[in-house]
Amino acid sequence: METPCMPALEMSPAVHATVVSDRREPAPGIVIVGVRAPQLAASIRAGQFVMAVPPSGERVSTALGVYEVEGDRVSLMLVVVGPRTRELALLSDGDSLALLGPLGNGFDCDSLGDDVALVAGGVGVAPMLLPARDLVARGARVTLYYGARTARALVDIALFEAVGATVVTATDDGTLGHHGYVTDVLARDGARHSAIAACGPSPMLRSVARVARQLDLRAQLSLEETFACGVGACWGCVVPLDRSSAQAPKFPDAAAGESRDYVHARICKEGPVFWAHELRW
Amino acid sequence: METPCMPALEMSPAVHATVVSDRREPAPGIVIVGVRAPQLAASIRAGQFVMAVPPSGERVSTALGVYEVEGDRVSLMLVVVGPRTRELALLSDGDSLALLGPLGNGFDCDSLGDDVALVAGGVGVAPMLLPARDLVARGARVTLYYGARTARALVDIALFEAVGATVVTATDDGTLGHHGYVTDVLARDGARHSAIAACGPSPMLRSVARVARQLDLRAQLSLEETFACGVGACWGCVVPLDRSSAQAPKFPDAAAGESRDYVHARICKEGPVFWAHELRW
Amino acid sequence: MVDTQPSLATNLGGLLLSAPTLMGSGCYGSGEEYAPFIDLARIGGVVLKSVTRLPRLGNDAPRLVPVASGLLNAIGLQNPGIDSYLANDVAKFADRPCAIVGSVAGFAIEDFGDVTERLAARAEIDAIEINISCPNVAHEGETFACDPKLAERATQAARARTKKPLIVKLSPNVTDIASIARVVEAAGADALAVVNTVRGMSIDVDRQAPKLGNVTGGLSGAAIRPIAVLAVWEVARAVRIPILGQGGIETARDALEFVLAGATAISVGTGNFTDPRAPITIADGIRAYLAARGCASIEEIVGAANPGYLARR
Amino acid sequence: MVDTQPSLATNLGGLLLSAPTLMGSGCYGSGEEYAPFIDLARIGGVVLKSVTRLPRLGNDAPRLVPVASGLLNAIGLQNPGIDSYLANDVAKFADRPCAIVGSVAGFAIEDFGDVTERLAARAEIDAIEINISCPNVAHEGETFACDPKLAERATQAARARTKKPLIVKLSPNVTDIASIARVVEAAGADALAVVNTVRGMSIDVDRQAPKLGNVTGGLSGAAIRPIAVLAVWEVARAVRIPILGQGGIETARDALEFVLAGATAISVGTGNFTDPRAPITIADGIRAYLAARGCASIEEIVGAANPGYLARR
Ligand SMILES: Cc1cc2nc3c(=O)[nH]c(=O)nc-3n(C[C@H](O)[C@H](O)[C@H](O)COP(=O)(O)OP(=O)(O)OC[C@H]3O[C@@H](n4cnc5c(N)ncnc54)[C@H](O)[C@@H]3O)c2cc1C
Ligand SMILES: Cc1cc2nc3c(=O)[nH]c(=O)nc-3n(C[C@H](O)[C@H](O)[C@H](O)COP(=O)(O)OP(=O)(O)OC[C@H]3O[C@@H](n4cnc5c(N)ncnc54)[C@H](O)[C@@H]3O)c2cc1C
Ligand SMILES: Cc1cc2nc3c(=O)[nH]c(=O)nc-3n(C[C@H](O)[C@H](O)[C@H](O)COP(=O)(O)O)c2cc1C
Ligand SMILES: Cc1cc2nc3c(=O)[nH]c(=O)nc-3n(C[C@H](O)[C@H](O)[C@H](O)COP(=O)(O)O)c2cc1C
Ligand code: FES
Ligand code: FES
Repeated sequence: METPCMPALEMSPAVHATVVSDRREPAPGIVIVGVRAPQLAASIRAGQFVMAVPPSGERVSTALGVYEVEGDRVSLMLVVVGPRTRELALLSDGDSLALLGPLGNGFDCDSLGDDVALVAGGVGVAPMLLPARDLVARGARVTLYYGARTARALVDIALFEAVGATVVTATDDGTLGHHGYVTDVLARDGARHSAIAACGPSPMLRSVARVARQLDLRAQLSLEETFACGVGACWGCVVPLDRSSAQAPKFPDAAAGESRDYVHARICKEGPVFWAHELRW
Repeated sequence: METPCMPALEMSPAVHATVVSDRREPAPGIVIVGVRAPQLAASIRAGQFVMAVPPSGERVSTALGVYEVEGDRVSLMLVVVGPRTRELALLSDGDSLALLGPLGNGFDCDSLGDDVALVAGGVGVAPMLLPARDLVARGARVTLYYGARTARALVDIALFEAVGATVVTATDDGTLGHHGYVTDVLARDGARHSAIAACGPSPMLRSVARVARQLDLRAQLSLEETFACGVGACWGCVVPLDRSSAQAPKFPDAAAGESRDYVHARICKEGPVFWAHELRW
Repeated sequence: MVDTQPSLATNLGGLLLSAPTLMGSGCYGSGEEYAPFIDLARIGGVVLKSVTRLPRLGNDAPRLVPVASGLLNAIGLQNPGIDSYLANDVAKFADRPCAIVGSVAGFAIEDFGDVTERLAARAEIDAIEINISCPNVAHEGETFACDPKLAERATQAARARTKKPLIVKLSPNVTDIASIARVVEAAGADALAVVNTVRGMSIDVDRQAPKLGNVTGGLSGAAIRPIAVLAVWEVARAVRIPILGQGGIETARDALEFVLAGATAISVGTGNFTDPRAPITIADGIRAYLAARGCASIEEIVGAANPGYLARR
Repeated sequence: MVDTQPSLATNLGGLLLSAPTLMGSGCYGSGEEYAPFIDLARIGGVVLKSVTRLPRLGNDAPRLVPVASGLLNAIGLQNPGIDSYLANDVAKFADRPCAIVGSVAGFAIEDFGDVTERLAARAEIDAIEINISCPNVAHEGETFACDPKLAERATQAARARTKKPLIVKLSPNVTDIASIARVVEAAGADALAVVNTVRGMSIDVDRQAPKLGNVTGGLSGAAIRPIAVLAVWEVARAVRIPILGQGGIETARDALEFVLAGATAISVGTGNFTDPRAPITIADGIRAYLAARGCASIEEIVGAANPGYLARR
């Protein structure tokens, strides 16, 4: 994952003391929080993430993708699932919020070809706006396959259309688009694509990997896992990865003669984006 | 503590599902939250308290005095000192909040005579508005001795004046009223009073008790202590009390022949208001 | 999906419960204190506050310290002693529309026998729980629950004096709780309560002194939940008698962790201080969970996440 | 008030620290991962991730579960093994502008001796901490830290092979931590790290299975703070060597609880995951606390709330 879509200002990660500038709730339980974060906005690349420091302490930080980037402002999309996302969703204008970032290696947009399928499940849509924008900007055709439980949870479709992506939807309950999984639509219509980039819950990503194999396409998957440090220090967020992957950390065999063909890679450090065919799930 | 100032609708305590109707912040770190709670408003008596259920769970409930009561509305005054008061202070209009109450035995206003000194330190002013109003209503002269760290923390003086109380202030830093402790003023000027009722941090209440002894006045003290249940179930909030007090719970001697002249009374159940001369601090 | 409501009834070592939700000893008084807030007929039962041979004034204040996701307490077993308790308190428990479990604490082996016998003799009492997390005054102050021999003898002493269901409450403050559980089972317990509070303390940095009057106390609440779930998991693999799970239960999902680990019933302590409606929302939540999975009874899921438990039944 | 800034410098069993704030093993990598976020010159030191004789792939995912006010982890000591570590990693630690403590874990007594010797021989390493919270494969899997004899032998094995300061890290999962501490002191430890994680588990009620790949894990974070403060308090009364306090420290006031209980220095683990600036705000807060009380050095307040500690020094 060497070349990002749009070469951003190369800057090492830092703690950014940001201030909330705006907040909207496009659907119940989904909150988009905008913050002023000039350095972060200047340096973040598609698919990288930040760690949000909990305003009250007492909990570990939360990994969040970066949704929009415009000028000095970046926004975060929160789906409230537990105490940390609940607390962050309560932030309002003027509140301060510390963010660590940019972290991890994002999507390698240059390797995705000219007709890219972006696949997003639920909050997995958050890190998809930046690659959609960047891919369109370099002339690629972009289709966003976007699935959620129900129509209301499919947020901001117009925003993706505005950056030039075609949006194909699916809902578990059939209230919008295909009635069923978005990966079914991908399997049916996806053969024409040059490559896939996906983000969403693990079961969806496994299904994307299967479909990609069937369609003989390469797929970049942004994995979800519970993080503690988010910076590669604790080895809490691993996934088994081909030893031959360019992203694989160097690691000796466990014992002489006992050669394993995979290593544990840190999702926060070597990822969060991996090539589907290199994962040993 | 038999007869309350104004005989309120006798009603057993309950869980009240209330909704926040208003919120103001009279000084930094002090928040007044109004809720719609018709049954509670109809039944609460001066000096009783409620337990506020934490909106997020994971913490024990918080004991709070009831500040204002008007029609269906009661209000709570919060001084943010820790995680529970911080969370409650974040409540905003329309949020729901469960309150248990009314709890405990309040002030016995009828026993306070005709020229009552109310003494409040910091957030100890919260449960003082109801007795001030009730005492004035039954014709007593009421002086509120009100102390805080600094002028800004002396909130709502006008509200106490509006119900007919004279307000005497003191601040630790001398920014308003007497420069020093409010109990110094009481010691100097308090001889004319018929009795004292006080609420505030423990050191202040101990000092009120000393002053009351010097002035030969009876004093009712509303004690502060960490509560867990607030309903008399856990015996976590005790204070040593004269065995002869009318409020003393029945309790046998620890062993034959070993007669103790005090018992542990529950502040939440037998109190929170006790006669100063009956406490065995 | 099943047509009828799943059953929450369960059998805890001979104690029949209409719901698997008991209220923890020391946290619910005698039930009456909470009666204004919830309908006691909808809970499984109340474990009464522990009673001792002699009256105890308890520890000096402060007795409670709120800590992160929990509570430290050092009440010191304040109670009127068994004589006064039998004379003045027990008759009132007859009114409670749920199971009533007497709790017995002691500082000598004989205490467990004597107090258990006198309390269990009363018709108002459906079962006895012995709280063995106290120091043995005759044995260098060693805690009964932390020494296999002492735990065994306390259990035997109580067992010999009642035929009512006998629950023994274990402490998590041990190197190997499963070995203590096995000894207590062999000594005749009908069920095990797992677990009591975890030892802890907190220091007031302004006063440079411990916050609790008693210096040390017991940690309870959500903070200890992972410790308690593991204790249930390990005990469930070691014994065949049923387990009453407890430690930080506030919601139905919390309670289900204990049931899936191998608890037949659960107990809510500190959770009542968070919200007294917890026992009702927990029972309702468990019922909904069972219904969604087509289970007719809670007994179908006891230990379902614990292969070591299932292998032993 | 003192005119000059109070000193935070301290001596942990021969390890000289410019600040009393170390970063806990396994939570701070090698320091380099956090270098973009804070100035490492302002912390006392880093305790490196534990290294073992052979490489270890570690446990299956998931390895982390967030719980109330804390974290459950089961990393399984993933590390490249001492050969690769010496060849590829240790030289990098020379850059770190703070003390570097190597951490050694083992599954056999010999591991502690051999790995300690090889690691301590390197100039980049200022001191060794041994992590004895691992099962002894030759001894029915009993944990070194939970058995006095095993803890003693592991300590002796490491002690015999280095003259650098030796810190032994104790486990809270024991009936009596003070007795283990005494044995380890007698076996030659220069300081004690108190405490490692508390054993716990969490169950996914939807999948009806444990959440951690390894089933059980270690609980850390604010949830265990009262347990850890008590452990420090009890160990401080039992030994004369200094204590490195840890368990749930996030703020200066948290850290001061440990210092007042008897810790000479403290370690921040999970607190870094909450906010990587914690070590700096903690050091600043301690300095302000000392200044407000007119103390010239942190050493003046070590154990100030623990009479039993003060009596032994
Ligand atoms: C690289 C990366 C980027 C991420 N980006 C975002 C983002 O932009 N926005 C965002 O909202 N989240 C994002 N996440 C996920 C987010 O970090 C977690 O959902 C968060 O840690 C939840 O914290 P919590 O305390 O609210 O809930 P937790 O306490 O962690 O979980 C609460 C409960 O919800 C369950 N749960 C957890 N996650 C989910 C889920 N996704 N759906 C349903 N149930 C769940 C858990 O099993 C648990 O029972 C990202 C994660 C990663 C690794
Ligand atoms: C009968 C009764 C009525 C009460 N009425 C009110 C009320 O109307 N409004 C209100 O705000 N509070 C009231 N209190 C006090 C309130 O219940 C406690 O302050 C509350 O429990 C604090 O919870 P917390 O989680 O915010 O802080 P905690 O975690 O309990 O405490 C945080 C820190 O602050 C310290 N601390 C605690 N209380 C104070 C204090 N008063 N001043 C300075 N430091 C403190 C503690 O030592 C601790 O270090 C009342 C208490 C009682 C017993
Ligand atoms: C204030 C308080 C008092 C307690 N008193 C007793 C007691 O008298 N006897 C007993 O066996 N357990 C007692 N306990 C322990 C509880 O019954 C329970 O085992 C423990 O708190 C863990 O559960 P929880 O986290 O749900 O509270 C007490 C706990 C608290 C918090
Ligand atoms: C993710 C993680 C990894 C850890 N790895 C190690 C380790 O390799 N060696 C060790 O001695 N302790 C390890 N620990 C324990 C910590 O160093 C520390 O003792 C414990 O977490 C308690 O402190 P805390 O609450 O500040 O985290 C680890 C803890 C965590 C959370
Ligand atoms: S979360 Fe710590 S290494 Fe990834
Ligand atoms: S707080 Fe439980 S008895 Fe008062």
